[in-house]
Amino acid sequence: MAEFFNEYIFGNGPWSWLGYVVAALIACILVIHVVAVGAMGFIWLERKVAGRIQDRLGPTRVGGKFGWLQTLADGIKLIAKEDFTPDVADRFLFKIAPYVAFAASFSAFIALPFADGVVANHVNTAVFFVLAVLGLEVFGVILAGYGSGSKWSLFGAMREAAQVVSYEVPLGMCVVVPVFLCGTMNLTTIGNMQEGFITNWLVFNDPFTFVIAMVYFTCATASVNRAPFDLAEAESELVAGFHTEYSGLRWSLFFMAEYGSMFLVSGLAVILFFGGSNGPIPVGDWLANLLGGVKEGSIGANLPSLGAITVGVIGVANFILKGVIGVIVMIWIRWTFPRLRIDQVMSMCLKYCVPIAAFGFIGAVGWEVLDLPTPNNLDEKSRYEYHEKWSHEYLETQQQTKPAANDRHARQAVPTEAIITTVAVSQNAVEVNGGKQ
Amino acid sequence: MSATNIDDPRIVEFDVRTDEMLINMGPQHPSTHGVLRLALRTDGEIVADLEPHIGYLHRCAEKIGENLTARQFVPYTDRMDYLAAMNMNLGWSLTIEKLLDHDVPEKGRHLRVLIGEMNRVASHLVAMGTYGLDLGAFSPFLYAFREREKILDLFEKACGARLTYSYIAPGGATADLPGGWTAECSEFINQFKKIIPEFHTLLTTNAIFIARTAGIGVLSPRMAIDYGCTGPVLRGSGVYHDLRFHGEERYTELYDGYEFDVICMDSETGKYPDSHQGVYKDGLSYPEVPSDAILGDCWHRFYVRMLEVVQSVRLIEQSIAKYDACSGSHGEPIKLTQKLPLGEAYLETEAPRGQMGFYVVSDGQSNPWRVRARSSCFSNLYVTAPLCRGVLLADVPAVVGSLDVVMGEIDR
Amino acid sequence: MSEIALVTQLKDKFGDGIVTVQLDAIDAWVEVTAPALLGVCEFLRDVEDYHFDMCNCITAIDYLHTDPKKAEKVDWAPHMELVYHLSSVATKLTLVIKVKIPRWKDEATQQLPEIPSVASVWTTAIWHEREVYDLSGVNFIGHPELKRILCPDDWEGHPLRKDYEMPLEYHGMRGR
Amino acid sequence: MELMAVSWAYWHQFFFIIFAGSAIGFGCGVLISQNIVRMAFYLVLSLGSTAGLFFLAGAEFVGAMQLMIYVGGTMVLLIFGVMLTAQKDFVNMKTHTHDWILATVVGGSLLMVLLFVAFGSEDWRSPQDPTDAHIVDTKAATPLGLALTGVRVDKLDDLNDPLNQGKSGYLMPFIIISVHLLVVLIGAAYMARTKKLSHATGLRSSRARLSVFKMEEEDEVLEEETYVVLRKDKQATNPLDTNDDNADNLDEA
Repeated sequence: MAEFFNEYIFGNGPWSWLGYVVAALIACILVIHVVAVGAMGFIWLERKVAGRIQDRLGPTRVGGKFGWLQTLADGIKLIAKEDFTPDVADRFLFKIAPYVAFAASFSAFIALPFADGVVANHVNTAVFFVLAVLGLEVFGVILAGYGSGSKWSLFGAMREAAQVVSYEVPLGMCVVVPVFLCGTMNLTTIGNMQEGFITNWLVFNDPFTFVIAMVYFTCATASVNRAPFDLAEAESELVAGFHTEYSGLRWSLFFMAEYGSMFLVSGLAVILFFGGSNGPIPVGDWLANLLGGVKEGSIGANLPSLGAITVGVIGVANFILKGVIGVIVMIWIRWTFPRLRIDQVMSMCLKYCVPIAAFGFIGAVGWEVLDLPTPNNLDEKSRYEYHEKWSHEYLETQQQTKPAANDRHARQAVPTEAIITTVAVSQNAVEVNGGKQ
Repeated sequence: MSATNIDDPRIVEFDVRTDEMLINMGPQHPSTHGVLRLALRTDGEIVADLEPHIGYLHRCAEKIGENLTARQFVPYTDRMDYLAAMNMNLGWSLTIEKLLDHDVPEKGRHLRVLIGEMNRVASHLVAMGTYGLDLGAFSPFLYAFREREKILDLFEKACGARLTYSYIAPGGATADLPGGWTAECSEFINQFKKIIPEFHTLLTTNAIFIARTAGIGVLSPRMAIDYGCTGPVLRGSGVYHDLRFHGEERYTELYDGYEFDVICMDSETGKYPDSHQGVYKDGLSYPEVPSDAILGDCWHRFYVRMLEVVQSVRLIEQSIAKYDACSGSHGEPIKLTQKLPLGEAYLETEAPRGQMGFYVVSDGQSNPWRVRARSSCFSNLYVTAPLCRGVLLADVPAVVGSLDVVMGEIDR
Repeated sequence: MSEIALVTQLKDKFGDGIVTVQLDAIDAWVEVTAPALLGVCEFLRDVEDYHFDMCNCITAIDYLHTDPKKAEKVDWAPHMELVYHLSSVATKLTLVIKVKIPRWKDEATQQLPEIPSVASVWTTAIWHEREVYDLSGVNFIGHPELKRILCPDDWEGHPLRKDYEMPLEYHGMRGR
Repeated sequence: MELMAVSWAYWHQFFFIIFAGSAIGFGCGVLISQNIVRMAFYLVLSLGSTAGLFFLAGAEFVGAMQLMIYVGGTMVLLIFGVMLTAQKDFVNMKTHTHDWILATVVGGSLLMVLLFVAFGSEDWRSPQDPTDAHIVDTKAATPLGLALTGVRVDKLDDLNDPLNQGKSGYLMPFIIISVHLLVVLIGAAYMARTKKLSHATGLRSSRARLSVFKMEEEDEVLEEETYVVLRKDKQATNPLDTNDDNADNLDEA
């Protein structure tokens, strides 16, 4: 995209860096929009589903019969609302808190692959990166709680901090199972390895992973502060928890961050357990080859072929479909269950989630080591074949560029082939069975 | 802190110095029912001490009562417990009739039972809905209010008002029920019977609801009586006391010929009376008491109210049959400026929230010399102080919600 | 009538503490002198076959006619009457205790009349007595925390007294 | 679809300056700022930008590790502690002049040693031609995993080296450290348990007398005791009165 700008607008002269800046801006706007519009959609979805659960219609007046413009109307109202800062508040922290929460919740989308090649930036350790960034969202809430200066928001912030930090432990343990099943932390690879028939999904790999998927979903609901675990903004006790003093745009940022991370967490669940982009609409190699395979890269050197594009579009549709189902389950839980007390949330985490996650983890490992039968064909798949199969970048990795001769740093960097071969060689030395890395 | 002196040896090792926080929950707080302020002294999340402050809704109805005649005071009784206004009118009318020694015809008696019990069902539905809200469950509130709307529509047909009716006046009722009203009412009751099990699945047997209410705010029978708690709060602690059975002769004769049960768990068998006779789904028994619920905790108080709704439904069915059977006047209300005889009268009735007492002292004029309203929630509220000591902050709304207090009645 | 038995028990236990007994009124009541009140209440709560363990309501009635014409027609002198409605959960009985006290301890310095508090007998009496103190102006000796409960803490005067006038203004709000 | 081409020569340089600048800038911010909570927030930002530096250097795993452990874990607890204590008079910490002098002397000397070593070592010098400094997309996590389980990544070629027989992994020290950490955590938790129950009976907070654990098995006897406590309280003046002078006679309650 940057070359495009340089060729036609800025020319390759001194101004060429401007092309890259514009390309970078477009990329950021795209990511934010994909997620912001998604969050707005989910707010509307929540009000409609909540309405259905409570035997009423939900918004119907704004924008047509189904009221789908309701969130836009809310947004405009929130922007128009006065945004004051309480005088007792710590002005700087009060103002920056929503942006920290917003940034943390949205930056995790960089590494989240919507389909095989459709990802903002290939992060090899994507799972770990998403979990790390998810943990940052608690800062926004803590600073908001402390910044607003009122005792109620301080209570909310402390509860939130205690809850999210303690729920990261079982969350981490649940995420490790799909990672070791597929042998890699690269989300795209994990998604691609579950291609084929529905039984290839990791959730059906063995009973322990099934339990782990359920525990993951519970801990995910807790770590994004939803439903029975929404202690931080418990209306009936803490007035409105940490965002009591916020109003207008700042409050809507918190709202957006919550819905953004809700979709993020259910998206992660979809990729890790429910087959990423190989969902209900069938997609796979045969479709890509049918429409002109990716091997010879027919149209333009670096533009993916028609096959790759259709596979990408269907993959994104599958992913979003399953993500939305995950979000609907969260909404459904929220509108049926009362709220848990803070010590019950803590004991639930330490007495139930962590032991079950540990038990499931040991079970899943045992299942792998003993090589018990699994419905999916994960065994014959080597993870290296499933790196970014359909993306332009896949072509690049095929011819791994040799490091420049004079690059001293590259000397330690071992070329990829060396790793594959040595791993195979060292396997028999270390007797890692099954030959599956 | 001026209270500590440094040379005291015990204080020296004391290093973890946590300061206590004084927080005001209220007067404008989403979960205090109306304008109630709870001054909480908390140590972290644990409530060290709690003091309820009331009086924000005080309008001195008792002083106004001294300048109005008996019938003119009826609208003021509506606004005491505005969620059960019919029962308030009933209490005031019975007290005045006791003073005048005036009897109401048979049809008026059955009309009063019918309307009183309908209002009890509506009031308990509000209690159930808002208690769900206090604990964070939003949906039960809407289901409860959907049923309550139907009852309010029926009341609107009877007396024109939806909340403060002034319908039952000393001497009888301001107007008789319109034609076809009882048919509509029995049709509502039939479809309501099928919905009661729904409320139980929504809240009573919900695992998180039980975790939040069982074993919280345990009120022992001795303490309940000593604090003057009455109604579902008293029966929730296992005290077998219901004014419709054990009240004054003039009040219990209202319920002559009706059979229903006092909802109270007899401590031996640990079971509630489940004489549902087809009110509950065919043959299905009530959800039984969960294992970790202690007699006298929030769960029991909530459960007592839910079972009282079933008993009220039985009462309504019987009163419809009896009301249709008898004819004649429904009891014309007394003259507007009726002179009250010298003397005084005190009578307590079983309102949905507890025993609501009215005390009238008259010196022969039409305006009473002194009017006193004994509010049930007034004493029930004072129990929150000992119950909430040592409890977590999130349980305070659970305890206050289970006592089901209405500020209009407390502040008068 | 069981009440007669109770009254005879009371009479021989407290002697002149019991002033008059009115059993045929709509609600039977027993008048007691102020000093004997606490003893009578504790006795009534602890006696087995009556066991009045619930104090339903405490009321203060102000007997005073402001305009002189009516004052002569009436036989009683201005005084204050405290009425205790008791009931028993165990034996389902009810009883009314009355106490007559002067309207002021001494008129000049507007000192409130005093009566021993029954808070130590029934805990619910704490709030009932606070309300009587707040609205009718009766000082209860031995009450743990005698403060106003319904009116604001800095309110002057006691509304339920017959000779009470609404203050002209309160915190800048016009009273009359 | 590769959204952002990374082939512009100076891109790497551009981001490096941003991250390094913010790391150092917020580090100094921590020194200069008076308000404790602001200090903590600046520390978070500075650690966050070092994570950015790791990502720049292609070490995604270590970058995510830094984000999760330092910023997501330690800093949350630090801010937790700061928030709890930064009430009333503990919020602003004035550093006096003699502290500054002492700090600059000690800090400065350490900094000098660090800089000397940093510029001295030959491998750390930045590449001559800035254009070929680009993110090497190595599979960063795999070598780490192999090293952990005993495959010496740097000596892969000579197979018969005893270290390569799978006995040289870092697994054993890793486990020892984690057990050690567990013991330390349990010790800390035990030491910080609520001391006010044991002996500080005189103070107001002790009248709560109910910690969260004890509340779980609340039984009938306890309820009686609260009832008795209430009766005894009636003599003491109302504990909720805000003026402090009556706090003294609370001691006998």
